[in-house]
Amino acid sequence: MSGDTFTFLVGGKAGEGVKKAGGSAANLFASMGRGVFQYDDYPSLIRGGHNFVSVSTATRQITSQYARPDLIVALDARSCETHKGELADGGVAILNSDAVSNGDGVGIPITTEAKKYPNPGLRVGVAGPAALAAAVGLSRDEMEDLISREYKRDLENNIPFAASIYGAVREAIGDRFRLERGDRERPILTGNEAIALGAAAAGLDIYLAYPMSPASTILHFLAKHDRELGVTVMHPESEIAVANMAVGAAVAGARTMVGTSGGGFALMEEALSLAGMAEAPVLCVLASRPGPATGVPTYTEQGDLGFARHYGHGEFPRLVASPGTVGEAFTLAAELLSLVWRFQTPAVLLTERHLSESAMTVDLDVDAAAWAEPVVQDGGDAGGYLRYRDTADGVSPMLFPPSEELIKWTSYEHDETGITTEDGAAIVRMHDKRSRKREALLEHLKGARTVNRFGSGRTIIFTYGSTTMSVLEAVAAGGIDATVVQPVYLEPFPTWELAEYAGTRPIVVEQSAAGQFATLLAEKARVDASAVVKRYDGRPFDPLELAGAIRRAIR
Amino acid sequence: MSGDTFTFLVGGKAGEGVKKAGGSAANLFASMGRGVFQYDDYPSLIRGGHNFVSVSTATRQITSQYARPDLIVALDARSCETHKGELADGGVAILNSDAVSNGDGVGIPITTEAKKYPNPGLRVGVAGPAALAAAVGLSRDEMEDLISREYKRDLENNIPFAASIYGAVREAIGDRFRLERGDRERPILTGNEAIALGAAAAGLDIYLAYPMSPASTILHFLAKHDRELGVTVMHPESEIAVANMAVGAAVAGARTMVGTSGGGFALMEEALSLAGMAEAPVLCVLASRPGPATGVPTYTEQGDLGFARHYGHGEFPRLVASPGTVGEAFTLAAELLSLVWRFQTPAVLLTERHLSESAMTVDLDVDAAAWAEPVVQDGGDAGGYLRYRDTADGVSPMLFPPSEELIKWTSYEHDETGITTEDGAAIVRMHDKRSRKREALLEHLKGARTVNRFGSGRTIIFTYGSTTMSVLEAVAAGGIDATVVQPVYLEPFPTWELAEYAGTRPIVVEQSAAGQFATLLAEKARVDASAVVKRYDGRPFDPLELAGAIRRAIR
Amino acid sequence: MPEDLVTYAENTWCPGCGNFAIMNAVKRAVGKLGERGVGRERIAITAGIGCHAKIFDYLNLSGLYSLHGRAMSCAQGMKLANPDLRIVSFCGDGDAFGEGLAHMMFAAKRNADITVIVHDNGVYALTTGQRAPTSARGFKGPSTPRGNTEDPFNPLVLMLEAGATFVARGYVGKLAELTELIVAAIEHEGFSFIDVLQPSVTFNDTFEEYNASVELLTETPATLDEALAAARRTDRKPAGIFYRIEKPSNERALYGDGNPVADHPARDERLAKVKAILGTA
Amino acid sequence: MPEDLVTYAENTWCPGCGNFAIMNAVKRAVGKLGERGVGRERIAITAGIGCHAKIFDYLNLSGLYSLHGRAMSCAQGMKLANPDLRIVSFCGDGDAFGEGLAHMMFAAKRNADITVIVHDNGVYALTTGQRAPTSARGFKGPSTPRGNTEDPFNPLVLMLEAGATFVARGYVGKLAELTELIVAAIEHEGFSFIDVLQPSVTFNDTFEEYNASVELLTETPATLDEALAAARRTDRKPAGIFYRIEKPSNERALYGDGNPVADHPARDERLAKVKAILGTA
Ligand SMILES: Cc1ncc(C[n+]2csc(CCOP(=O)(O)OP(=O)(O)O)c2C)c(N)n1
Ligand SMILES: Cc1ncc(C[n+]2csc(CCOP(=O)(O)OP(=O)(O)O)c2C)c(N)n1
Ligand code: SF4
Ligand code: SF4
Ligand SMILES: [Mg+2]
Ligand SMILES: [Mg+2]
Repeated sequence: MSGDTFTFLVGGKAGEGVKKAGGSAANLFASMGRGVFQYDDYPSLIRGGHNFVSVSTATRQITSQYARPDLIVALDARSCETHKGELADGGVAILNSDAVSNGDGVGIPITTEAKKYPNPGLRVGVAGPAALAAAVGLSRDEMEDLISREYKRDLENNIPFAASIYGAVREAIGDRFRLERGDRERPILTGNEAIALGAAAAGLDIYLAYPMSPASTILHFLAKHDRELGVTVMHPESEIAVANMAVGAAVAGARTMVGTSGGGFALMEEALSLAGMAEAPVLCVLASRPGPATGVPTYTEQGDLGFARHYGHGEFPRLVASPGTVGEAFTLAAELLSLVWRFQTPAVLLTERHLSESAMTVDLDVDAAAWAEPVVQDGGDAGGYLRYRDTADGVSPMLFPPSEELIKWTSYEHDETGITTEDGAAIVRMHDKRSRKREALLEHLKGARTVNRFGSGRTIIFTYGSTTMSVLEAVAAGGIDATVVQPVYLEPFPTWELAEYAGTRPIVVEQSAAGQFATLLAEKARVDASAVVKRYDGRPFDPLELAGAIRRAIR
Repeated sequence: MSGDTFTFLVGGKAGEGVKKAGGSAANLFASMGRGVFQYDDYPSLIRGGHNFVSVSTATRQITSQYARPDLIVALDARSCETHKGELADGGVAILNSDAVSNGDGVGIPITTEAKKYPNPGLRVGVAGPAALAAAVGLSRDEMEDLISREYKRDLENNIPFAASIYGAVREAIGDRFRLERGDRERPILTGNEAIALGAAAAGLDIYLAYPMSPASTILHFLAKHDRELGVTVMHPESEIAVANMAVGAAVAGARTMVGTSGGGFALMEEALSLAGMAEAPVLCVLASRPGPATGVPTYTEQGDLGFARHYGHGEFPRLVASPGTVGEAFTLAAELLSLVWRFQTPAVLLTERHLSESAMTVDLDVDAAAWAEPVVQDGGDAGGYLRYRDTADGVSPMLFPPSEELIKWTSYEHDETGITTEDGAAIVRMHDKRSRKREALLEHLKGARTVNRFGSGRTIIFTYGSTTMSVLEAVAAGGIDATVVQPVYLEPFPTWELAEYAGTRPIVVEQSAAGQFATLLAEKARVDASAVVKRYDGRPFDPLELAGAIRRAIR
Repeated sequence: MPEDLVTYAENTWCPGCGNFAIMNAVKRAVGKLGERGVGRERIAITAGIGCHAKIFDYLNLSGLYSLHGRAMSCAQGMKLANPDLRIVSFCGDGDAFGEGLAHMMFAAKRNADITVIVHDNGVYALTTGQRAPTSARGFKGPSTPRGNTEDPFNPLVLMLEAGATFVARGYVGKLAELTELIVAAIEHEGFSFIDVLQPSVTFNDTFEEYNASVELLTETPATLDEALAAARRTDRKPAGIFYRIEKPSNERALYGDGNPVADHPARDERLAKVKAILGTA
Repeated sequence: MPEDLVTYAENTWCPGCGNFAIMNAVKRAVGKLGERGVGRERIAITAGIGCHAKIFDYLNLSGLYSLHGRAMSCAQGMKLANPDLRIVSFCGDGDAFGEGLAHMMFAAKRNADITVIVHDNGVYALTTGQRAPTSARGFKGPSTPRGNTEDPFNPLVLMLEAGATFVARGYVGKLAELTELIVAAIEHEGFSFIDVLQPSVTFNDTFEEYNASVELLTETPATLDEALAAARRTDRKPAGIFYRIEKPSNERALYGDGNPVADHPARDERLAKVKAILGTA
């Protein structure tokens, strides 16, 4: 417990309710009005293996898990083995003494207790929140309330089981980690939930996706809430179907989003190029995991930056942006959906597993979310509707069937009507129209917030995407006097905002082996890093380790 | 006829034998020992429309068609209409007087003549070489020889038909364009044929492709010569099948190449990433056409540069190179096939329709072609075979089944054996191995020819790919005192060769609306163009126009 | 036959190509549908890439000229967005049974309410005559100069087995019947498939063969088995409706009488729903 | 049962998963093939992505762990390169009939000489239980919380219609028979398909249902029609070989007794051929 930051870790086998236990802990902290960050770590398997959830909390907003927990609940031997060396100073490990004989910590026979009830395998996870409740000083009633809220089914067994764990922990360590209340209870969201809700807030009509980690939970969340939100959700036969259906849905007038990870995104490339040529508004969420190929499905990496920035063959206006926090994921999803409708070109919301699947408390200004509106034909145009009317800003008004007008969207090079052309001058004209649209988009972005700056310290640190959360926490925890600069937009790259840094030698932090972000900064903004702090083992940074690395880089 | 450069153009409807007529003209010039460049212009249709072939020749090597022909043979009204204004000074147009009433030129009733024989529609094209033969001073016997060589079937009708055209032209304009002989007869190849033969020379075993302009003729050429060359050729159900079959073929030990255009390449992205992770040697030809999406299928553009350089999700060593001439296409195809086998990573031979489908006389040093050899297990390794042995240069020896050893290729992150891992340290280890392989590839390229320089004049002109041919001809024809710099390798970008140009303000010539090559130069080599001469109407540059544009840029 | 169904685009099909008849049939069918209350403004089309797909430019109907093999996916997206539209997708045999086979199979499986008209010429025509999934064994094209080594797919059988609820074969030599098939297919709620025998005079001229072998079905087979048997016939080429059943369409199964585009919410309404989920309403 | 067929990889299938039996059957089949002269060094495997595919890591056999839906394409490439290998491809039902459906259909059509074993659990298991192409209507998964709105594909029927020359159904509850099916499939020259009923105890536990309904075929149906009829049965789930015919494999049709890898030319030889085509020999 450094300052008022507290970290709880619960580990066990997949299928033992570890994730649920972690989520309950997060909800407990949030209900105390505290800031919460929840990180789930699990391999690509369904039962067994080793899962853990690490939940960090503070009375301020907190943007990272911490690697050294104050309280560990280890449900099985592997968790005990894996995490025993990680305890923070003054921390306590609660070990399932049925699984570990000689662990260093407080042994409680969790399995034996669970076996007193039916389905013991599913029940052990409940020990997590029960132990936590004891350690942070909840009364027994408060603990029972918590369990009742979190585990709605089978309470007549869960409550006595939890009570026995609660009692044993209280007896062993008392309420060692009493926590202060924070200012206000906030919702807890994962990045994927924030993206889903942000798009919904912008008017999303249709979400299409083929399951792929770590994007799948957008699909699951929206499928679960489809009627509630009024969003149509469908899971078709492949990512190619998804992307092409999305283009079809968009040209019929539906605000449409798709989501996938690297491999599925690769399969969508052709359809994204179609959207570029047809000028169809489609928003694609690319939630990265370590690559190449199948890579490491349930872990995190920022290895797709270059790939994401160059989607689709041929030349058309591309738009890529990446949120730095869960809150920003909400805002940005809405903003991008609105931009694709304003500029009629496909866009990519790039994020990574660390944001997609981590949860944190958020302050959302839902009313400020952007709303996606098409630029529509005003009826005043003489000579009938032209889908590709050659306007000053390259944006042609939209119209959707049913209509008496002829509305031709196309993948071929075309004239203003949308009929195929191979004429040299006509080809140039449409290239120029699309180029002007890119310019218009650029002008728009110049008036928008495209780069976040945090702090105003001496050391300049560049980062982007989910790594922003790690850097912010590292700077806070490490007391580093820094300015953190986070380009939100990555294509077009907001060089105009970064001109002041040209020639500086900042520290760059990213989760990539190749250092793609540092290269991008050097090439586009002529900002050459003095040091690139990278992590590419699939795990997010720990703020304290990162603070150390930053300090070493400053020296 | 400027200097000894002579340009012949034959135009007519698709299906009238225009292409054949152009090819016959090219063969005629080549047989005179002259340099030849043949450009075919045709829309995306099968019959009708407007096709033309423009063949330019000189006693030196010539690397472009010229827009202003010395001799035109217009088989139909549209050709006459389209090309009548293009004649060079002193040029002559031979018009089919059955199709045009009041054209400015020598009217010959070509259709009426053709109707004297069966299948007149197919025969009219023969008028092209017949007229040319007369104009360039071939004797009647030589003309008959030419026709017999070029049109092997139906000679009893073709010869008298050709003779009547020959007679009429000779009567009207005599042998106005007598041409000198050149030094030596050379083969004429299209870029695609050169790529096919280059890969074959490097040991190609299997070629897989799904038809797509302008890559299809590699498929057709290799399918036609499969037994002759000993190359297995197959056209599967889609580009996705092509690319994944190619990975399978490669890991089973076959030197494998695939070919496609932008849309098909987009579909291959995931498999290219698979090859990156599996470290499977696959060479992919990307023959570009104007995009995005379906674009303009039978014309040319350099709009895929950024897309091509960033193929596949995730981080792995990428390799992209683009030939500047048909001769270089041969050499480079062999070199790239050899490199993918040396470094076990996918590579892209990027070219454009202008090189793929234009033909020119070539001087090939077949014996100097690279040969693709795997780095094989030397048997001396202790502890059994490890597909991903962590070597100093990141290149692990190969072995192919059947073998007693266990050979595991994989798309997951893996240990040295090739078994899936999610362990942080193991992930880092393989990332580092692939990074070292990229370094090794870079070192190799530093010792190789990666940039071509032509001339040593004052003005520096940067170009790449098929546009190199246009620039070289423009410089020659325009008498421009220039150094033409052509990076052949585009990823890794040979900055080490370009350091001397940093800070210079060269002229950049490319066929792109966005100026992607100029951007690449600025970003990677810090070479900022003083002017970017672009053409993006689907047509290749005319050397004289381009020379003018370069001169204006110099001023 | 409404002449205003034609755009100003230059027609570049080969003289005598079977595609002309398909276009004529479509124009007539649109006319007939108009008489029955389905105006042309409610019909939207998609097309793949190939000779067949040029019909997109020629027809004065709104829609999306899609990618090779994806016309039926785009069509499903359009329908999903606005189920009030009647969507007709023009595909080549290469589009539908090569590059886009999986989309066809799944469109049939989920009974997406679109009509797919396949211009089945047994060849990749626009790309100069390579073998298609429906080409006969032995077919010589530039990718198989010694002859195709694969047996052809039977499109009708595949669509029947995949779950299509309307399956028909048309022939360009039977214009009136083809017109009726198109009308019936568009009127059918659910996935409608018409395999149109379309000789490519340039690359696969099957007019003679079809004129001799095409024979109109006298009635729609009563069962799936009978439909399959008719589809498998090789002695004759039956044409007409092979199969037609009622089954909820994909869109109805997903949202009943809803319509994503028409039901697009007002901003306040949507924000209230988002807040409700956030628990911050 | 050769124990050396197992690697050191940690097995992470759920206890009781049907995949264990498939792995056992494969190990036994490899043993039997070894006795018949097909050594394990001549067998190469590919796998898609999913729970099923983990078999790749567990089996001590060479090959390629491919992408989701592409295992059968990679397998075809391997066979094309070296027809002396026996290629076995492990696919999930999502791999084979979702993402990779077209590859399966074409592998069958062209009679590629590979064996595809589909671990048919009617669900996308590894991605946490979404509906698969073989899931029943009404199946509830996280992408269809109110129930799947599509009818399932019948894998046997699709493969029969696409032209597969060996079609079988196995069941993990019938290990000896499954072993024999795998041996027969690998020995068959041409495209061999085994749909293995594989309950996912976690997401789609069909053990009881299958134990009650699976019934061994007493003999291989004599005709395609009979095979189709057997494959369509819903009252019982017949298991065994449904169809087996002789037909030239894709590789033989392409190059007869050739072998691209084994026939790889010497450099001089190849250069001479290139020069001959160039006319500069
Ligand atoms: C992804 C992709 N691959 C290949 C092509 C090239 N291509 C254009 S049309 C076509 C096939 C044409 O065959 P079919 O669908 O039967 O149409 P047809 O021309 O016979 O009417 C192909 C392969 C393409 N446009 N896109
Ligand atoms: C292109 C792509 N899309 C999606 C995924 C995610 N994914 C992994 S396995 C899988 C499906 C698993 O289902 P199935 O093939 O039936 O295998 P099972 O797990 O049931 O054995 C999916 C969708 C992927 N790896 N690649
Ligand atoms: S090539 Fe064939 S399909 Fe294409 S337009 Fe000509 S005849 Fe018709
Ligand atoms: S989730 Fe299902 S298929 Fe996967 S290992 Fe568990 S029981 Fe087997
Ligand atoms: Mg066709
Ligand atoms: Mg499955």
